[in-house]
Amino acid sequence: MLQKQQLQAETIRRISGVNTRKCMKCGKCTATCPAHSEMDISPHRFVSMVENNEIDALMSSDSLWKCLSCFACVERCPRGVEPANLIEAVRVTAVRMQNRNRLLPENIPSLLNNKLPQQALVSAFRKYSK
Amino acid sequence: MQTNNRPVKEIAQEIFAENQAERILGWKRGEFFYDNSPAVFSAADELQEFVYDAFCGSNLSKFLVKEAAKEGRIAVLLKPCDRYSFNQLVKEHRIDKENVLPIEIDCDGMVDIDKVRALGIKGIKSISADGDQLTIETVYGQKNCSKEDVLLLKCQTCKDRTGGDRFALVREIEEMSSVERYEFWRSELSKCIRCNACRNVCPACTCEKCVFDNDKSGIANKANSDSFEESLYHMIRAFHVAGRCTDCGECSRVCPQGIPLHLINRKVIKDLNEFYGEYQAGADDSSVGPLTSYELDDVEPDIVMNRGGGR
Amino acid sequence: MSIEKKEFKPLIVAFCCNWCSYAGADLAGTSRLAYPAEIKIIRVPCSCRVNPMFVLRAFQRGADGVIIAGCHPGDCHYTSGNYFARRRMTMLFSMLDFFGIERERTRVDWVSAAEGVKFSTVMNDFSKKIHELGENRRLGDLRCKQTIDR
Amino acid sequence: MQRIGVFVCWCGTNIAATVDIDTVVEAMKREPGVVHSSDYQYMCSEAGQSRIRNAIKEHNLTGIVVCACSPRMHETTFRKAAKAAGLNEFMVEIANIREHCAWIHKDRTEATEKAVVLARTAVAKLNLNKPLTPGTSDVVKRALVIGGGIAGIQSALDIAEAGYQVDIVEKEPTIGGKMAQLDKTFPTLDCAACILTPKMVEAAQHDNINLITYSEVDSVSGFVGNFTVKIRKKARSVKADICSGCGICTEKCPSKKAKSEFNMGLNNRSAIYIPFAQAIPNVPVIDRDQCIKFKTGKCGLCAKVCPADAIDFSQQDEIIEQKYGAVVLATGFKPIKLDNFDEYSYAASQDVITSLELERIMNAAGPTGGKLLRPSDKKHPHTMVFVQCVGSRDTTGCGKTYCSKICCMYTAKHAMLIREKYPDIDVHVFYIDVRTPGKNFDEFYRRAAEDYGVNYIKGMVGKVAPTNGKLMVQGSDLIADRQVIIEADMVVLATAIEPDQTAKSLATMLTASIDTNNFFTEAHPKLRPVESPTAGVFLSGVCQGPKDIPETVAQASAAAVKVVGLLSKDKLVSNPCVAGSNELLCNGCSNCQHVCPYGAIDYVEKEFRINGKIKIRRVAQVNEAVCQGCGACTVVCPSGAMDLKGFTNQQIMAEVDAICR
Amino acid sequence: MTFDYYPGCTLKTKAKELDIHARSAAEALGIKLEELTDWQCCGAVYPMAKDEIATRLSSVRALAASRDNGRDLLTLCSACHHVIKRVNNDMQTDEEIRTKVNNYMSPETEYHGETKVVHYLEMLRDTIGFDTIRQRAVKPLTGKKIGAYYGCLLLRPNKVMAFDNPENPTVLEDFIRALGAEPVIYPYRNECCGGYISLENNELSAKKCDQITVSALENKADMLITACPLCMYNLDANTNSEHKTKLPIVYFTELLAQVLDI
Repeated sequence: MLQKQQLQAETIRRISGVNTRKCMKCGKCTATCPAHSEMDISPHRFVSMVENNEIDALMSSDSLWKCLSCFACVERCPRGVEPANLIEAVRVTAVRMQNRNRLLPENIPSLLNNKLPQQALVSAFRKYSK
Repeated sequence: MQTNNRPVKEIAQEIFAENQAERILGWKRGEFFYDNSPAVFSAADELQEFVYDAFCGSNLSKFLVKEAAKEGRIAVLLKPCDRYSFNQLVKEHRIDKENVLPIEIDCDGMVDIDKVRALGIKGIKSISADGDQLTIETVYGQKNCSKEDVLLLKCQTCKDRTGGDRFALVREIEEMSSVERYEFWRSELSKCIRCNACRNVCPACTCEKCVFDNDKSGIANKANSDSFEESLYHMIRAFHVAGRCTDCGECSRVCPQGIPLHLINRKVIKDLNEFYGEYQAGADDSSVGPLTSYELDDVEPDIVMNRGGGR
Repeated sequence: MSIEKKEFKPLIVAFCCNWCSYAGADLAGTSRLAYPAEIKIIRVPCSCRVNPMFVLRAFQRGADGVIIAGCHPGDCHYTSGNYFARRRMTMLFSMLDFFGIERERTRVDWVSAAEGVKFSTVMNDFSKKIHELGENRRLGDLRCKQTIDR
Repeated sequence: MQRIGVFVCWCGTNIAATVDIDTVVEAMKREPGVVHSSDYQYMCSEAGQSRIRNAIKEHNLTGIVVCACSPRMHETTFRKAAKAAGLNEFMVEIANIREHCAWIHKDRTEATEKAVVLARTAVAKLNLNKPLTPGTSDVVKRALVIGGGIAGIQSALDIAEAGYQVDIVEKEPTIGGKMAQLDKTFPTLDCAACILTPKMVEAAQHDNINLITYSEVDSVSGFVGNFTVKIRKKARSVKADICSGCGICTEKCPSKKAKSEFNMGLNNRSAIYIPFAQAIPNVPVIDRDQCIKFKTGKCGLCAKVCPADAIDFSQQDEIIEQKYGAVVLATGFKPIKLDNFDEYSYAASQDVITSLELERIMNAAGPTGGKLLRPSDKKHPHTMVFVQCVGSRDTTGCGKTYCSKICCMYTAKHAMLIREKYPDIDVHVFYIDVRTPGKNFDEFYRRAAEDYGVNYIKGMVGKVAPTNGKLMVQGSDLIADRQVIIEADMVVLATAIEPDQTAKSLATMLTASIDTNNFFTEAHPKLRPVESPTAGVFLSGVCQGPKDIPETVAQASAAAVKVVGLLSKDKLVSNPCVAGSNELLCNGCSNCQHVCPYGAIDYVEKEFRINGKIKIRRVAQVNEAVCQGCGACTVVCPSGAMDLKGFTNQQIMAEVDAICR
Repeated sequence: MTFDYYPGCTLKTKAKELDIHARSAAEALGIKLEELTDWQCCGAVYPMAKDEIATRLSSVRALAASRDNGRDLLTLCSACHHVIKRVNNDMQTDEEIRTKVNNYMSPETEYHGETKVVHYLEMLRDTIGFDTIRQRAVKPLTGKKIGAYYGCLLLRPNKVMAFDNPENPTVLEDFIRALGAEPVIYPYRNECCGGYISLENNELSAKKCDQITVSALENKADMLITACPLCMYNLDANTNSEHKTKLPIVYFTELLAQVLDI
């Protein structure tokens, strides 16, 4: 089990391009996050959990779907760690697993309204599904 | 050949006509059409002998060390590859820049007469270039060949013209086993007759007195007692020009024994680039070279032991 | 002339900087940390004083290995000497390798004045390597070799 | 041809037990140049030395080789002995047959063979030795201190007390530096002015100290013991020698819109001004950009009211040239600009301030008379937030990669002082780490938290949003793993510090190296921390790296001792083993200049007579007083013109040959 | 001057106002916008994972087409600009992505990030100049107090976007001044409105929209402008109606056209 998580963590570090060891645990990412109120795992913990190969907990975390991809944490991190890239990498890893699509086409009609821009749909599919 | 659509000779004439310089360093026709040699012209009428064609391989920069020190401004014609040597010499204060009018001229590669002959073409009377093709007048009539095939070794991997991989051969040697490399160089360098042509033509070798001619240097030796002493000569020479060699290729061009000496310098350049970042000696006339600078996190010498390549 | 096979006794030249490595060698001596007698030390003020010509000269005169020892990067008595030495020797070693000289015949190591143990370890290790490689045939100058038994 | 004597030491049994002394002695007799070879039990003893002295005289020796212990042990001893016998002390070579031979080899044959090789190597080298004479140069008995903050003042006072003349060059109109702006100092909470101003007065009144304020160094030439410095004395527009410092001019000046530099721009000053009440010298200066007289030609009120007639609108910058034996760099620091950290709303809100601004606000002589008031509406704050590490420990290029070192402690000080004076104010401190190494430092910080109730929050601030006259401070509390929002009245940023901008140009002028952050580099990070690699240049205070006041003062005194040590010498004797260039071989290529860590190599145009013709050539010249003899230059010299005395190319190659024979 | 123009899918449908007025204003100001033929949707989110190759292709196609046309590529929608600019940066700096993308597409000439990506606002600022707009303003919005809403995508990450100061941007404020109105600076103008998550969790979006509009209103803004269709939708759909009536939100190009009287 541990080995699987380790492999996943390595993949996550690689595809995110994030060196988690650069983190000096200042918490500016968490301080800056506009979606923090909705998150069960804060951005700074994402960094340390990936560093410590605790992937299972991250994969089942609700935070994956709360990140707004606003890059505020990326912009303000004093060490250039880029937590948003890491969260996306975990999300991508989760979505790529079987039956883990979060947004299904059959759910779309109920979400539609006549003002909804295309990009909201496109981006939602890109973010939440394979 | 032309520069800015004008014959280079016209540019030379203009220099005298407009009094831009008192002398011009260029090339004049030699005994044969293919042995043009460097020459200083000091009056317009001397320009009759001036020539700029596919046999002007020699790098004029080095001659400026002496010529620029003389009275009167001198104009010099610089092919793109020669420009690097010029800059490097200016950087090292070997040329008084104030006294020189550098004229950059175009070049589309210089021809190696031996390679033309090697194609089996005999009785050559003259050669003229027409784009990529050479027209060769021989006593047996006209012949043609592709210019690319008969370029000087140094022009085949020209830094400015072809952008070809100039390190391909170096890589090939690196891939050999250690013994193969040793045998390769032993056989190449055993041909060396210590004529010093490589040193004498090298624009990086302008020392007031060369260490090999200086009895007090401890390495002076004129005759070889063992074939491998020659490799020491070439090693020391390569090290002396390391970081300053612009890869002009003159050493190989003039070697009467056809030893690919430029490969040693290219190996050094390749290493410098790989270890300390891309650097082209003579790309400018002020930057500090890689062997006179350092970074705190430079590679350790054991990179040589641990990297790939043949053992 | 006998063709009796003699035991290979290598010859190793070690250039040591005065401030760190030479003192490290002294400490190895004071601590009685043995290393082979074939290693002979030349004292230089700084590793940056070692001209590649000296290394080539040693090989030419029959040395089987050459090692340069200096202060650790950052600790140079002259602040930057070993940084220059590092670049020069890297380039020299690479060139020797390119000429087909065995890579392991040359080495640079950083030994501080406090590292007597390291000095001895490094020298033992280097000597072992040279024993494995055997005589330096590729770079020796025959003319010089002949004068050995004078 | 040399006449060499070889002396083999037994070192009791230390050497003799493993090395066959006789074999060595006999072998050396056959070496070229050797005319005498002998041995003794203890060469370093007086008896041994006397044998050496006698042999030198008896055999008319030109040089000696001592085969004994490490040269690091007794080289000096044997050189003295040789000198006593009339020999040049550099005609001595040591063969280290103890540490490098007898002590590490067990096999007697092997050890003896090696001893012979080491001895003949020394002989081979000695054959090429030349007598060397250490150069000497005079020492100008005067020191220059650049920077008049606490570091510069302390260094100057210590040097002056030792009896030497010191000039302090300060670019501002007054000495005092950053410390003069501080309110209280940690960890004792004594008032900065109370401990600094007496020192300022002492410096001003000291017979040996000469203050050159409102001045900057223009150029430096020369070398250790003999620097020539040009100092630009900027025009004050006030005659300092007759001004009485009464201050009427500053009161009457109608132009009062300039931001006070001393008060960090928190209030205004007049165009003619004295930075602060205790300024030294107490002489005003006219800010020509602000002065109505200089802008329009009209006004001149200050000249009219001046009872001493000291105003001089026509004053020009003045260049002073002076010679110095030593230079102390004490250029100090400044807080970084916060342009890259707009998330803290420093520019957007007046109530977001830097710690240095808070010092002025808390100071009784400051813009608010020491009352803690919000800059925007001059109201009493109820909640204050401190943010640590603003711009420090930042690797993104926006700030500085290093820890500014002083912020943790001064923030604890601020928090404590505020809680003490105004217990109604809630004080929160966001920190990444609290770093308190120092005597009584951690106790001080804990007192702030435990006794004064300062709320330390482990976390960082992400955004400060000015909202409804308040500052919404959005931060993280990592211990509680939550985001917190604090509605604050004031935010104080512990801004990173960086070297003063003058450091860079001074480094170039003095060839004193600086690191990537523009801090001056020390000659050795552990063993020579107050010296620059350039001889005669010393480092004092934050210009070398972040430090607090006690550390600064300690370093300032240490630098002063180094200066005094230097100035106390009448002549500087330099190591004669320095580089030298053979001008006939020199190409003038500058390679040696590039690698010299000391800037000891200059180039000159020189006339040479070659084949009857006069030729001007550019050649290298080594300044022997500056060269330290590392030899880096010798290797980059393509023609071999550059060589190192005592370790020449030929000598080292002779050693190589002797070993490989 | 002529730019290649990449409108993006939303500008063809729900955000027509953004597009139409941009075109007419550009024309009036002497800028020619050539719509790229055969452009494809950029995907609306920048794929942060380095191993996402296919999702980068549509952007690279647009970029390569523009390179072949020898023109700069102009974008308008914040999301498109963000995606295309960052993919372009990948193609310049990330050798692995570059190789894989080029292998995938096997274009005639490999793409290495040669094209310059320009946002409409950058064009107004750098090519035309806000002074010109001020001079050309027929119906200046004198007395209007307008808040600029930047959102996230235009500004961050600054290292790649290099658009403006990410924490204290000024381009829209300068634009507002050029239109004769007074810009309202409020602290949340560069904070996220939660647009990307509006489908998934509009409660959070609503909270974020509220924070923004309250902050703008408190600083006395009469209206907000934006460059992003997603922000526009989100602020429209998820702001409470009371704030919405007080604070209409329009695309910046609409105001531009209005001031130029087109």
